[in-house]
Amino acid sequence: MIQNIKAEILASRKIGHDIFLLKLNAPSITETAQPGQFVHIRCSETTDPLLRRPISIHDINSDGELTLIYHVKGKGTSWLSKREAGKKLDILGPIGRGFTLTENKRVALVAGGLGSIPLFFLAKKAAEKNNEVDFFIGAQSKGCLLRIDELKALNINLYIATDDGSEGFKGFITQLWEQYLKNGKVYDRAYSCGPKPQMAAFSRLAIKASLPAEVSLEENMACGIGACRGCVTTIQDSYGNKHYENVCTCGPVFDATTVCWGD
Amino acid sequence: MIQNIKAEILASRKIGHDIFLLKLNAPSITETAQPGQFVHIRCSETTDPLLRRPISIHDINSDGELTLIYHVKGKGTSWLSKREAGKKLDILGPIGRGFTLTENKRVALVAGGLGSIPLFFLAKKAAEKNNEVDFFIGAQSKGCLLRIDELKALNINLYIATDDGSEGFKGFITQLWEQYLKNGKVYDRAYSCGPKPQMAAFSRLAIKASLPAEVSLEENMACGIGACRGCVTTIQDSYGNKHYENVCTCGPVFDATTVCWGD
Amino acid sequence: MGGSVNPNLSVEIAGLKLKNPVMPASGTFGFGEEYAPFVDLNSLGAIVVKTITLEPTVGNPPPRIKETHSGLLNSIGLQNPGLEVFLRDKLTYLRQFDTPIIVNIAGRTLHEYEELAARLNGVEGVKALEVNVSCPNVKEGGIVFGTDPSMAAKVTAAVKKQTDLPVIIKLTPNVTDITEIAKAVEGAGADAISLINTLQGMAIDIEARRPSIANIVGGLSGPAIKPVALYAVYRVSQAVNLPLIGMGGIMTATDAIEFMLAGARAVAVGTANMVNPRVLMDIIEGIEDYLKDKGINDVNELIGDLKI
Amino acid sequence: MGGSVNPNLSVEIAGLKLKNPVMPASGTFGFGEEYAPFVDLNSLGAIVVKTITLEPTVGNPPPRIKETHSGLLNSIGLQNPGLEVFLRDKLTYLRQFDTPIIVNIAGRTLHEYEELAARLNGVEGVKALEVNVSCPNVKEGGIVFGTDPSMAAKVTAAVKKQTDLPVIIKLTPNVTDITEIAKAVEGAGADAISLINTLQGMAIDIEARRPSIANIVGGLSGPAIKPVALYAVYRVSQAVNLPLIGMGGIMTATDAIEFMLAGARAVAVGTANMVNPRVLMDIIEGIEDYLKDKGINDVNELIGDLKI
Ligand SMILES: Cc1cc2nc3c(=O)[nH]c(=O)nc-3n(C[C@H](O)[C@H](O)[C@H](O)COP(=O)(O)OP(=O)(O)OC[C@H]3O[C@@H](n4cnc5c(N)ncnc54)[C@H](O)[C@@H]3O)c2cc1C
Ligand SMILES: Cc1cc2nc3c(=O)[nH]c(=O)nc-3n(C[C@H](O)[C@H](O)[C@H](O)COP(=O)(O)OP(=O)(O)OC[C@H]3O[C@@H](n4cnc5c(N)ncnc54)[C@H](O)[C@@H]3O)c2cc1C
Ligand SMILES: Cc1cc2nc3c(=O)[nH]c(=O)nc-3n(C[C@H](O)[C@H](O)[C@H](O)COP(=O)(O)O)c2cc1C
Ligand SMILES: Cc1cc2nc3c(=O)[nH]c(=O)nc-3n(C[C@H](O)[C@H](O)[C@H](O)COP(=O)(O)O)c2cc1C
Ligand code: FES
Ligand code: FES
Repeated sequence: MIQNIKAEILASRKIGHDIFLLKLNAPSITETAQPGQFVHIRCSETTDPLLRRPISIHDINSDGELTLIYHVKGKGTSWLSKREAGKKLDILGPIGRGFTLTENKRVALVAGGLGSIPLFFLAKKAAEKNNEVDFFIGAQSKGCLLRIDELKALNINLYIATDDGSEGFKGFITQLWEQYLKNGKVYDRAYSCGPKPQMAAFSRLAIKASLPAEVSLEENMACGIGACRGCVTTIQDSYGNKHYENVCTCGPVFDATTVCWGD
Repeated sequence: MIQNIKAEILASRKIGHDIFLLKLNAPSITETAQPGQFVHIRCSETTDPLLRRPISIHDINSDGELTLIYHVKGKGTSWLSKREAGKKLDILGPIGRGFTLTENKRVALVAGGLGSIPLFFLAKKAAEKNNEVDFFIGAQSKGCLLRIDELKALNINLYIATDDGSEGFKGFITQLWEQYLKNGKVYDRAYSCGPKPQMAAFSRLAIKASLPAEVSLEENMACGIGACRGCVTTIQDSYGNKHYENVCTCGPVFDATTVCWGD
Repeated sequence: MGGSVNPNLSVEIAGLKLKNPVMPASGTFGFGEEYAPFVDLNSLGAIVVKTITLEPTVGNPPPRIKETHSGLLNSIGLQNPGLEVFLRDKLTYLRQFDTPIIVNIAGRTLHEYEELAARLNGVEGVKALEVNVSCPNVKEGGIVFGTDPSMAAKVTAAVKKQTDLPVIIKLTPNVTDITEIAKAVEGAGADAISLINTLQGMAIDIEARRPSIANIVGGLSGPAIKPVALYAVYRVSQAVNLPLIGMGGIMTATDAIEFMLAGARAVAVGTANMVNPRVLMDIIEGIEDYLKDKGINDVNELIGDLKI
Repeated sequence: MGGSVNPNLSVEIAGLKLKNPVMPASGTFGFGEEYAPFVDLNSLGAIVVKTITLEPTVGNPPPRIKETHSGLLNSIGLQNPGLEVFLRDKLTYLRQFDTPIIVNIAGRTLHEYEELAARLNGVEGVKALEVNVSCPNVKEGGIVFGTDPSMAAKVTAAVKKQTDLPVIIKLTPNVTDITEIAKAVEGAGADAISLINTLQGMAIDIEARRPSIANIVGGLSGPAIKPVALYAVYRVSQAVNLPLIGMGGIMTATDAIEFMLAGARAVAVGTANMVNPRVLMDIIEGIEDYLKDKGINDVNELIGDLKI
């Protein structure tokens, strides 16, 4: 069940250019949190900004610690970045349908930009469940790669691509993944989170390879709990019939074959 | 001339129940600041709260330090109270017509509540100019008296009244002042700042005693620089003709005989 | 200061008794279920459900919402499962609570309003109809029902004819003179008026050079519109004798009390639910605290009690 | 990305050349003098002065203003020294700057508008008239000129007859269909339209149980109303062929660009001046930076350039 709690900030620190890590004490949320789910945070003491801000769950531990990583984009995240340890935050969570977890399988995680943040939690859980995890991470350049040390500490295989070639493969992460697929690498399931065009390319590759695949979508959100219908995305069934589904509660993770990527 | 500067916070600390002292580095403002003037402070990084907040100048020193004291009332002052030393504030000032300063005279200052805050600066300047300064301060109770030690350090006479009698005279400060007037205490000029009913009583006493008297008014303010006409108060000339004058630039200090106290 | 007795919070809207004057605004509270983890649905004055149309409505394409300064623009497009599913699934859930259910209805023609009213008449649990007249009349050139006094009156009369339930007409603020519309629906037999619906607004993404909302225009709600809403309530309260349900930007008990002082008998809370899912309960408690603090024994004393 | 050349910022409104599309909104910038310590008045696209009436206007009793969420309610009541003092004192000051002066006028009767227009015609330095039609017509039952298409058209035609200056009609948003009024004033010969004036609103002090503003109703401005203003500009730009001056809640260059994309040829900034006295210059610079960043050579390319 979604909890609305005042969670104490255990730590808040800058870990990259405009990127912050936030650790909260939120046992009632970590208790049930699944990879792919998010929390909805009040980022204001006044009415501007007005709405909560959705941030994916990056990691949890058994002490009830919830870790988030976010990019300071506008006024909400800017407010958030100024909160210090000891203060409390009003958060709602865990929210949404997370990724489908497998056991003892071969899985590919394909992330771009901040997409690696929620997939970190998935990679960790997937590895714990004895899956063979190939984590493909794309970034603009080496300096933009986040949490590499923490990722290396997981029992997974890491593949990196950068736009400028400053680390790993030079090009899009989906191009790198495609090479592996072409070279005969076989998976049972694939997951993606990142910019929309990248997830669209990922979906095309996964469908071509007949791989069950899931993607995590973003939409502007208001309530975050399925009541307002503000956050819908267009979903198509296998007959091509389209309808709208809430990203907040029907997603944010969707079966890649059902998502309409639009223009 | 009114300056718009980003002033560094030198100190910010709590000095009473919901009362904060703020020290800013603002040499271009202190250079010309007069008792009774105020600064207009942006108290927001977003649009709620939207407008600046007017705060009287409590004290200045020759190092360009500007001291303000304020009561945390709503969202603007609450925001302000959370700013820490080292940060900068966007302030406009000094603004307004201050008190008329005399030399080598006998002056009475009659303050209630937070009204003692701007009158502190006046008391200091008046003492420096060789006036004999009687400072009458009213408060709810002993605990609400502010800056008593600092006041005692000035070369002035201090008279105190509290509503509950926990310090000095029990009753209104204007009652105490009236006793002194009745007992033959003579002044050349009187000044007041405080709640409206108190300033109205002060004005009646001053007029009866044929004392030149000035009061400092408050009104909601928008621009603070005389452009919007939002902050007017009703002023009457000696024939009883009424018109509106800006509190921000024609005041906040007005000749007590011209103010319409209304209901 | 402050009385110690528990003040009366109950109010009556057109014969309908409410435990207290606080309810969710249509469309912001789903069908109640989503908020049940945060709000005791038994504690509310009433539950107003999302607008129901005769047939399922798929709603507008995304993006549908955009935050603005102290406001929210939305263009949901009345997405709802239609009357049948509502009666079968949603109402069954809501009926378990001891709270009157107010069903908000909208049609594209006079006839759709009539049919909705007729089919909801006598349905167990439904205690009043709120008529959303902020919809274009597809039969009369797309003019919004609620922006024309005679069309608003026609909808009111048509709905009234089909139902024994109290009929609340929900006014749109996008008009030159809201009191004209209010008087027209009063004349046509409305039992109560709720106001305001959202203001028309727009936002633009200067990077994409596109409207931020796919539908271009959206409805503006939230604290930004509170002054407009409050003035609408005040004016309408001066113009008609009907009980009013005030809404628009209510975030706190203070806001709710402002609406009651302006003349509202009850209040509805919309956007605030999305910011604070417990807000309805906070507001009910806050009103009670205010009454106690002021020594007022009955919330009804607040209604229109404004010194001018 | 980003061009290095200096983009063209100048725009033309009804034959009037502006250095750039940014000007203060009437009533928020006094007669310029108060802002001279903060803003180089020579750098502005134009200076729009506070509304001038024929005789001095004392204005409304205090309190006149109240902050609301992201907004400002005001009821100044058009306080101004009247035409004579304006011509003698204020205009003399403003004429020293190399910036076109737009004089905003208001009357209580058609005849007052005519006389104001006639007496301002040919006055040195005055480059255009902005006609504030958000005033009640005391001769016709107090209906606000700008809320009735035929009255708005009459004012426009009457003013046009008395002047050779470009006539800008400033529309009120408090109407059912702003495009109707816009078309009416276009038909009556208006040279340009500015929009929007303030929305009607109210605030209440629950401690005093009084309206926060002595006049009860005030005009709502500031970021709260930006979505309403932007949609009004967009709709009017689709409905008429006149150049538009857009305003309502502009705080930043981003906001100004939104208005231009929605169809405005120039923008006016009101409430923001009170928050940041340098804001007009910040906005001019910000628009230039945006154009450079996007490699756009001429600000005119932004006007109405919205992908729908
Ligand atoms: C399910 C989900 C999970 C997310 N997880 C993360 C995460 O782990 N780390 C991270 O850095 N960001 C994440 N985001 C994006 C994050 O929510 C936005 O960057 C943030 O809302 C921006 O707010 P702001 O006030 O700083 O920016 P502003 O630009 O001031 O926001 C303006 C408005 O746009 C909305 N908005 C802007 N971008 C987005 C967006 N991408 N998604 C939803 N609303 C948006 C805001 O909510 C707000 O209403 C996630 C978004 C979603 C939907
Ligand atoms: C010339 C002048 C000098 C002042 N000097 C001091 C001082 O030295 N110390 C101090 O503590 N306070 C002083 N005040 C009062 C102070 O400005 C208000 O308490 C403050 O604006 C409240 O803001 P808020 O956001 O905390 O409260 P809120 O209640 O959230 O403010 C809401 C709105 O009311 C306005 N407002 C509320 N009270 C006042 C008020 N008394 N005067 C003007 N606007 C008001 C605010 O500006 C805002 O628009 C002074 C006021 C004036 C006019
Ligand atoms: C997301 C959203 C959906 C809404 N849906 C409806 C609706 O279906 N029917 C209706 O009558 N009003 C609808 N409204 C309007 C609200 O009921 C209310 O009148 C308006 O939002 C003003 O109140 P607020 O400022 O408290 O939100 C909706 C408002 C929002 C924000
Ligand atoms: C304090 C104040 C005074 C105003 N006075 C006038 C006026 O005299 N004449 C006029 O046409 N508009 C007047 N306006 C309206 C503004 O010119 C502008 O149309 C409106 O405020 C919207 O813009 P903004 O949100 O940028 O302030 C006034 C607005 C404010 C806030
Ligand atoms: S954000 Fe309200 S339904 Fe998803
Ligand atoms: S606050 Fe604008 S004139 Fe005084």
